[in-house]
Amino acid sequence: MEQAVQHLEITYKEIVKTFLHRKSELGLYEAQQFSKVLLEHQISPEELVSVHRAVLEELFPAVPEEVIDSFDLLLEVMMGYGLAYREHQSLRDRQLKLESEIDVAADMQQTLLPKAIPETDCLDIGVISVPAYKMSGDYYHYIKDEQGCVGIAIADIIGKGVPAALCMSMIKYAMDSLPEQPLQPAALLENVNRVVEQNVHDSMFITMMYGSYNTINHEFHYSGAGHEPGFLYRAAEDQFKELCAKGIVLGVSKKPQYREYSKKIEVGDFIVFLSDGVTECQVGDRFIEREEIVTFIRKYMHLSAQELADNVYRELASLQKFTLRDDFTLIIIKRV
Amino acid sequence: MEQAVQHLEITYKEIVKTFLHRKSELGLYEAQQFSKVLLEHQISPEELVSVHRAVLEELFPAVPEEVIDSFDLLLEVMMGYGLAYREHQSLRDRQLKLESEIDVAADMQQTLLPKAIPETDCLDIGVISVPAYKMSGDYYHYIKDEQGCVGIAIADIIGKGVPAALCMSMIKYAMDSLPEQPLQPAALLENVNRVVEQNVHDSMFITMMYGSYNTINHEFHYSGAGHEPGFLYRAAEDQFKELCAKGIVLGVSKKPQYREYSKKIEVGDFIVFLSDGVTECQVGDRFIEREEIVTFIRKYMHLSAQELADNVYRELASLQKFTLRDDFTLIIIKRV
Amino acid sequence: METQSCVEVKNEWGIVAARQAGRSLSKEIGFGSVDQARITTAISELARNIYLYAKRGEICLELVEKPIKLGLRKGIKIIAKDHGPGIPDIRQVMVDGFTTSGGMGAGLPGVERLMDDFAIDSQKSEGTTVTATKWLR
Amino acid sequence: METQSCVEVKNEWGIVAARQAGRSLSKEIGFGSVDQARITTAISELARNIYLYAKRGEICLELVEKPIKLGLRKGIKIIAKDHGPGIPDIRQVMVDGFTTSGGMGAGLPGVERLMDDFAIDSQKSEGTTVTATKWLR
Ligand SMILES: [Mn+2]
Ligand SMILES: [Mn+2]
Ligand SMILES: [Mn+2]
Ligand SMILES: [Mn+2]
Repeated sequence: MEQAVQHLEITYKEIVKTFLHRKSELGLYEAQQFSKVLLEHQISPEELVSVHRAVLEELFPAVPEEVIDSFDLLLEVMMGYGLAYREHQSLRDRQLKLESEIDVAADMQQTLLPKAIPETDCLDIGVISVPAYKMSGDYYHYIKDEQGCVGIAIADIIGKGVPAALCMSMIKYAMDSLPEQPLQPAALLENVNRVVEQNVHDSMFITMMYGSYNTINHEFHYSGAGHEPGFLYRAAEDQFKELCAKGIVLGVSKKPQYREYSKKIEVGDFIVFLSDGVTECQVGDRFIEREEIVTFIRKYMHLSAQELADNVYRELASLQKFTLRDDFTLIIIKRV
Repeated sequence: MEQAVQHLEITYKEIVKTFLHRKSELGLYEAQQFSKVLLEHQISPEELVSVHRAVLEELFPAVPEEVIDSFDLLLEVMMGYGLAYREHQSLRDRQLKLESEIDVAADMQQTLLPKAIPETDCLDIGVISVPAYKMSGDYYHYIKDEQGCVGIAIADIIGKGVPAALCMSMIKYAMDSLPEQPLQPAALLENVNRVVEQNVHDSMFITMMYGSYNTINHEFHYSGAGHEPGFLYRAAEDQFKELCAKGIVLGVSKKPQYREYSKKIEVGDFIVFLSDGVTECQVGDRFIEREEIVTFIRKYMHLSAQELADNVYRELASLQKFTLRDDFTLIIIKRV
Repeated sequence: METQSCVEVKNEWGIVAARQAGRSLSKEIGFGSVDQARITTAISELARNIYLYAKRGEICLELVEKPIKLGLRKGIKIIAKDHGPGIPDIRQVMVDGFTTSGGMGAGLPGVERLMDDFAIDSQKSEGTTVTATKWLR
Repeated sequence: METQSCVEVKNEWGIVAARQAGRSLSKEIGFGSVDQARITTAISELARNIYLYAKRGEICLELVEKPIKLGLRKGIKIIAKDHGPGIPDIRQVMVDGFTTSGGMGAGLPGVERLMDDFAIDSQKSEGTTVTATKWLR
């Protein structure tokens, strides 16, 4: 360390001499490169001030003593920055550790999501789910039963980051502990609500939407718990309809009753489930309108469900300069 | 900002003048206080260098031009520290946000632990569980059934921090989804293993110990899944015995068989369950021995179970200067 | 507004030339010596990024103006363009980039902190364009 | 070793006196000017902590020595003692204390970073003792 500083003093003296001789931009560029070396060696800024003083004393022996003494003061003031600099180093170590922990946790969280899309003859399903930061508070799930029904769940924990992720894992286990026989959407939400109500911190709320697609008669039954409405595209009319399902958010009421809705789905129709991270996309000072989302969906709806989802995400993410303010989940269920 | 800097320049000039006049420690103390003001105003260090140069120019008009010019170079090198300083500010903001997220998550996690100790006539139970950092990878739980059995579970996720906490929540839901009728220790571990095996990331392992205390015949049945052995204190012999239970850690094998052990517990005896954070307590360069833990337990065993646990924690934490290297959980079950 | 001047960057001389152009223009516009150094550092980081990762590109500088309550506010706009490999994950670089961590784009968060406005556009194997502006106060 | 000298801290003059004593002793021991400033800053932070939160206390300074491969290594040991309210959660202060965050004990992580050895002992309403040593290299 002492040696390193001595060595740096020699280098710095050369840089100062060359610069004072030629006063060129090259000298200043060298100074900037030198600054990087100092940071690499974790030299504190007060050390730099001391080196500067020593170099001045050597180069200009005639400089008034008071000018040299003034560096004592500069060094003293620089100590504050020296402390901030040291703090920065330890903060960075802690941050790297924390970030790598969160990377592992985010990885674990990914394993909670379904690995494959259920295969059926009549449905083309696509999904994209991107956390605003590393851990997500959005959740989705598929259930395929022997009766030919495909269940699709989407949930959004109000809140983001680590607490939301912890809560999201609970939804997963709540879904896992459901009775074996398939449940109708309203009954399923009532069941999940019971688990949430018992286990979740009072400050956490969860919105959810669950739909069950009957691949035999093509009826789609769905219920919602305070969740962002989806869309239903009607091919015959070439129109998008809102897919609303009223119901209280999970975890608030002990015995809520959820209403069940149903739609007949025709060939070419498709259902869109989304989280509010899709619709509450902020561009500059304004929020994007639901109609604009529809415009994007329309732009890509000739593609497969997965490509449609991917492209809509890409457009919206690029509008927001790749800084998502909320977790983003979009599910497309096309009858083919 | 420009104004703030101008104002600071005047203050700094006064400090420099007074200091050069008297060369006293008071002047340097003022410089240090001034440094705090700069940091409060988020003034970058390169700004300080520029202010210093301006003050020198004013105070010593006769100073050689080259000395003044040398500050161009110092300023340029200081830019690197200026960048580090700005980075520090944004890192701090991010870290504060992350920490407050983790605070909320840690708070949520606390709600996963049992709120009350089961009440019985013959047992005095005490517990202390302290995370190494904010979130814990240790878990404990009580189950009291109608047949007069009290079940006590302790589990330790291998790993710490956020990922371990996520995993810990799963153990909680696994326990919640157990069949209603009471299970024998071995069967319980086999059940929990099934959930863990299905849901947990391959890199995560969980050790667990479960014991069931029959308050009618005072038999204690227990099984373990790779967990740190506990202790059994025998009042009649005034001796501590190891409470070992062999078995593979959870999440590794699909169908493990756990062995069940049993002990008859007499009045004055007590059982100690612990996580390896208790025994792997590092003091300076060495790890503490299990015998030393016993010494501490003995020192406080005349107290109630809760006081005993609290005091052993206090002693061990103080030995480690309050820096726990692993989550710490200690449960005392005394027959009274 | 039309006074864009560009410097080609393909070696360290180009970096120094871009710095020199930035320092002159910012001085001309009326920036103080600390801000001149900040603008120059931002240019230097962008130019180095081009030199190290795209091999060649250019730094263009422009005097810009925007209306404020009383008259116009002047500023300097830096445009750094290259046709290099592009930055695969901009989000990653902008969030995780540390001053001293090295690697492609590591200096970008620093540039963002030194300047007032900052925008980046990068397409894989098509190159990167960074635009950064600092306004006179 | 026996040359412990103490300065009472009950006002800002006490802080300055403690700094002065620290600077002199560290100079005498042979520390360079940057290390002198670091040791003085550490003393200053500890003394200010006493003055602000415990109202009064003392800073004691000692020349210390420890054997190394070839002979002895000299160092300076600072002991800051008070009978103030104590620090309720040392773990909290040492982990979360930021240089500029203010509040009781906020300067302690900085002191730890400036010195080589650091220990703290605090009991609620009994006071705090901080011991910090820096070794001559
Ligand atoms: Mn959410
Ligand atoms: Mn949301
Ligand atoms: Mn653990
Ligand atoms: Mn452990």
